[in-house]
Amino acid sequence: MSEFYLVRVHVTLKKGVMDPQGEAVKQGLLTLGYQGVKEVRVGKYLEVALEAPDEEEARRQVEEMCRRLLANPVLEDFSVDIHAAQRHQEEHENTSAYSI
Amino acid sequence: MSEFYLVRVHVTLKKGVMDPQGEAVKQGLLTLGYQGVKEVRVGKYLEVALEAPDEEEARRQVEEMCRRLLANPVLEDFSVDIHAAQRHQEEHENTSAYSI
Amino acid sequence: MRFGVIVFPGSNCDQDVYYALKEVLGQPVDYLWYAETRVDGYDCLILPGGFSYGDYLRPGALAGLSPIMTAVKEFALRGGIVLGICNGFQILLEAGLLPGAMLRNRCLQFRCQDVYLRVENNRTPFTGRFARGQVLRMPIAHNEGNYYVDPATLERLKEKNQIVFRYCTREGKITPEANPNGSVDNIAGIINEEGNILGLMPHPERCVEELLGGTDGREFLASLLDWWAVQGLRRSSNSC
Amino acid sequence: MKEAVWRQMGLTDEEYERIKTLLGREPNYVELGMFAVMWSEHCGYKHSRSFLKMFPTEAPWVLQGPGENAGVIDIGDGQAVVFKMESHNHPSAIEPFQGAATGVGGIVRDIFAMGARPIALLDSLRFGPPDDPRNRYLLSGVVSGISFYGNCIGVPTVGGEVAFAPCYSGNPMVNVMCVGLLEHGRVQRGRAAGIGNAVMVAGAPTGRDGIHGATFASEGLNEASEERRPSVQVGDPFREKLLIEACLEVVKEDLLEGMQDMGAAGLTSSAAEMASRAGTGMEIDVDLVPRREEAMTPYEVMLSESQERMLLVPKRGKEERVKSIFARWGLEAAVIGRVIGDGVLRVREGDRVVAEVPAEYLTKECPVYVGRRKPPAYLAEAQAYDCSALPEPADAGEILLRLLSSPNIAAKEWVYRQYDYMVRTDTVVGPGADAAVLRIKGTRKGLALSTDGNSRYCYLDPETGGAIAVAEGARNVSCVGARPLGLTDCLNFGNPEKPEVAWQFYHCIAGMSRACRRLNIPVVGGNVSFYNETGGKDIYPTPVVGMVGLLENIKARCTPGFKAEGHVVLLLGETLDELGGSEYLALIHGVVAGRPPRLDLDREAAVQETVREAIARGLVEAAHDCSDGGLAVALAEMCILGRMGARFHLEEAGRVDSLLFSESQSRVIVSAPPENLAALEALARARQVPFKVLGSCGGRALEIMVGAATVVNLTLEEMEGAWRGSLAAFLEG
Ligand SMILES: Nc1ncnc2c1ncn2[C@@H]1O[C@H](COP(=O)(O)OP(=O)(O)O)[C@@H](O)[C@H]1O
Ligand SMILES: [Mg+2]
Repeated sequence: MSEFYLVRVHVTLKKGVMDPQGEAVKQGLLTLGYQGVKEVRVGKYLEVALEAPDEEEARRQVEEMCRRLLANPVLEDFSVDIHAAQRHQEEHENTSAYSI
Repeated sequence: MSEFYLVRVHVTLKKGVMDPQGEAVKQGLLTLGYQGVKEVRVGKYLEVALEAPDEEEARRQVEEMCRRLLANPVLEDFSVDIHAAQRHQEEHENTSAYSI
Repeated sequence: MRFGVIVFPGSNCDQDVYYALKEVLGQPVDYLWYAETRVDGYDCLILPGGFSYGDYLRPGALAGLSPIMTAVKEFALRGGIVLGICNGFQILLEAGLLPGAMLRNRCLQFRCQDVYLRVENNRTPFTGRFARGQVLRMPIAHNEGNYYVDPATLERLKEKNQIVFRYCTREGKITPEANPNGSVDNIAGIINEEGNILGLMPHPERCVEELLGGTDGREFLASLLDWWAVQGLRRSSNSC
Repeated sequence: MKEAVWRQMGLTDEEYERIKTLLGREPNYVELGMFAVMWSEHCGYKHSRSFLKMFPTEAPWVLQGPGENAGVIDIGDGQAVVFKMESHNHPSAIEPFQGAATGVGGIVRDIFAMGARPIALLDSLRFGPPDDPRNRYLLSGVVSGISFYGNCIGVPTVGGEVAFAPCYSGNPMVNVMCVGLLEHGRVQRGRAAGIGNAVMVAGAPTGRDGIHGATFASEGLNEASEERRPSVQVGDPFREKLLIEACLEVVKEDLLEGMQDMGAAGLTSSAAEMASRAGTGMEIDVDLVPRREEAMTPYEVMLSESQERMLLVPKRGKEERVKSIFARWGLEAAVIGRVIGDGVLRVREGDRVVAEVPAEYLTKECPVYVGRRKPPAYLAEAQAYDCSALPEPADAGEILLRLLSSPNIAAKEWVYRQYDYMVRTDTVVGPGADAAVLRIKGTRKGLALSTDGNSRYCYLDPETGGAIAVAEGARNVSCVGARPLGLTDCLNFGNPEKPEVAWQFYHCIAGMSRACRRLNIPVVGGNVSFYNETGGKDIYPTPVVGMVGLLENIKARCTPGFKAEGHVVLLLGETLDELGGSEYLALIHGVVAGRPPRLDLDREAAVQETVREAIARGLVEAAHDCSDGGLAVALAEMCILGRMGARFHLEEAGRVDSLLFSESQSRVIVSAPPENLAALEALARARQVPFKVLGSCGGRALEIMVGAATVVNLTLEEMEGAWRGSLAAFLEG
């Protein structure tokens, strides 16, 4: 029997790695008048809907995915949150949705 | 007196908006053999270090930033988490670091 | 007709548009710096292609907040002609001057190539020299030209005849294969309801001379001059 | 000094002794770090300097040869072209996207450091075979990195090359060439002139990026390389675009004494080089250098390889004007020190002097090594290989299709459609022809640009291979109608401490130099990349040539596609029985052996002159050289590019495969209206260039008869399918 999980993955730049995007966003926010903004870092956020036998296995798989594909170990760190999810079969055959 | 906050912003594509990147990541994961992957959505994750008088004001500001810049309302939804943060003043004047 | 080409940090087709207008079409043209707050004295404002703010965050997002955009909005509101090319189109979308938004190309790669375009609406100031259904050839060069708009707005665009260019085959057929980026309904360019703000992903300024392999872009820009001349006649006959 | 510190930094014991002798004392830690980067192979050219002297570097039209940030040649009308090529092999092996992106950024800075507007980029790429997913990952990462950076800064990538061979698995080759345009009076030099003048750093703030990148590029790749990953830098093309505009504005206002980009070895190298070129010294306070990270040590500031930075020496009293121009472009420019007179590079942290070294010790006292040279063991046997024992193919048409779909020969559209090759609206002939052609606005002139190399030839015979690289580059430029005026090179080799690699290096340069002299093409700049090895195995010797040619009249230019039915097709030059080192031999027979084709430089010069004159006089409508895959591949490409078939009749002469696929040099195919035949023949005869009518254009198929037998009969669709779709099929599955 397998379960559904909704996995939330955060991929962020390693400390010390320059973040031109974050810098540009910060400048944009300052221009808009948000003088309180001290720093902005931009990362990626992925939601992965996963079928796996159990939570432990789901975590093992996703962490491996991160190392192999989702994050670039040279420049990025990642973190993984796992939530048991429900699968909603929708009216159309091939579409489904997952929610925590 | 003002406080420091570390604000975590998630920007995700609206339901129904096609996500070519998520689709490509899903295909990549399937190719690597992760057959349990049912869906992948790719979004953005921003960390904003913010100085504001209080948490309420920090939230108000960041939600406004999201509406004005960080998310595109045609395509994207956003969510905001706020954490009180500590500022580490370092020896050099202009640089500082934040942590929750 | 006096043109203003807006220079945002990271614009890189500003000089190309300037050259096309000045050297090829012989029109008066100036650069306008993004930090300006006034755009008086111009008949047409052009937002050129490039990577304003590096396309960081989202293409056009940061440029959409530039000081000059307030003036551009007022200018457009008074009926001034505004043209956004490629990144300029993206800026117009982000600034809310045109409906919709851009996603990454379906292929997730930058695409630089010639495409065919079908003229869907020739009753705009920009397309008077073309016949409806005419097929043009123009270059594209972008990473995020996958136009998205919600179904209701798309219906309205169609109803109001706001879709000006669609990607097509050499023969003028609208097919998925002719669509270089996954754009909804093969849309390559749209105009606002009032008919004075146009945005398109292809680069007319890159095909204004035989030497560069095509002149459809020159006809596109020359349509504006024709239109302006007619407006001038109207203006003077009205004033009599 | 604690034992082995210098060894960790990549210096030998002898080098450390030399430093002590020069200084008359022990260096401190900061000084040692500065020596280590400046005396690294990458910055110091320890193993190459003595050989590079073989290159001819002068010609009446050379305004600046090697020694500055880039070479400069005169193209008349008070205009000059600036160009240089550089490698980013090691960073790209570790992080292909950022490695390639920052490679583009670096070479572009070399060009605008000279005061020139960058107008074109070209690349030269080598990977392991694309059936290995790791190689595909590297290729797509490198291409998207170049696309990301080059497109954003608005410099078109107008040409290049991509090749595959097993030796590049694990050590891909990423060379990028940048070309710029300037007016004579505006040439800037990397000189810290004028004692008392300010020294400014402009552009990005300094972080801990890529510390010891130069030393990293000076050692082989191994398991431990993965550990050194933090030295990979992140590129910010947006900032580079602003930097280009700001620097050119500063040049236009004539505010500078000197300017230099900060590349490998960062502030240390730009400061030392600027001072040493001008015979001055420099005093720098690291506290004044704008930072991106907290608590950086003087050592880190001096060695950081943060991207998108420039070092400027403004004219006296112009500091504020310089600052305000940079500020308008949203960039910081800060005074960090002064030019001083005693030839010393003095580094302070506030009041404290943390390093004090004569600048020339860093730049000129670097040891030069001329090691033992000996031919590699594989060579004699490989060269002795006898091609005449090969079975002749039963179906030459099928072989031709396989060659057309070989990743080395197939269309490179999958690569270049990711590059904006049209921005700046000067690209008259883009990627896909023998050379790219750019018009120069406001004149009738055009520039022709190409990058070329054939490492298989160099592996089998470095001297001939090196000469062919130059000849082929010149030939490609001649095939569009331009006269080659100068070249830049990138010499990618294995570990130079090995006598075999030193031997290959020496002979490649000897061959290149010979070809340059005969064809009258000066070398005005270049770059050396050594230690291209993985697990002790070296890459093929891979010299790459970036050629620049001038078209006096851009209207008289030529492209390779056939133009009209009924045009006759002629071969200038001669096909010999030369299958050694060919793509045919490697792909179809799995053999990398034999001797590469001979190169007769007098013949080469004569063929190129003939082609150029024929194009200038408007006698030919298409021209294409025979390179990888030989005559049959060249003819097929001309059909595909012209969307037109052709029929050929070749005289029987020996082996059919040799006739079709031999890679004999100095051959160009041209097509022309029949009425021009006599004039063409006269041109060829006047230079003793062999001349043969092969057939004529027309129809929807390529048909080749040898004697009475039809050996190839392929439709345009068949050929195009094999050639155009192949790379995408490899890369996208
Ligand atoms: N990496 C690349 N980037 C841009 N253009 C490329 C690249 N590789 C090949 N091309 C283009 O494809 C065409 C064919 O390349 P190639 O087979 O190396 O030509 P040639 O044999 O004439 O030197 C050239 O016009 C070249 O500019
Ligand atoms: Mg060629």
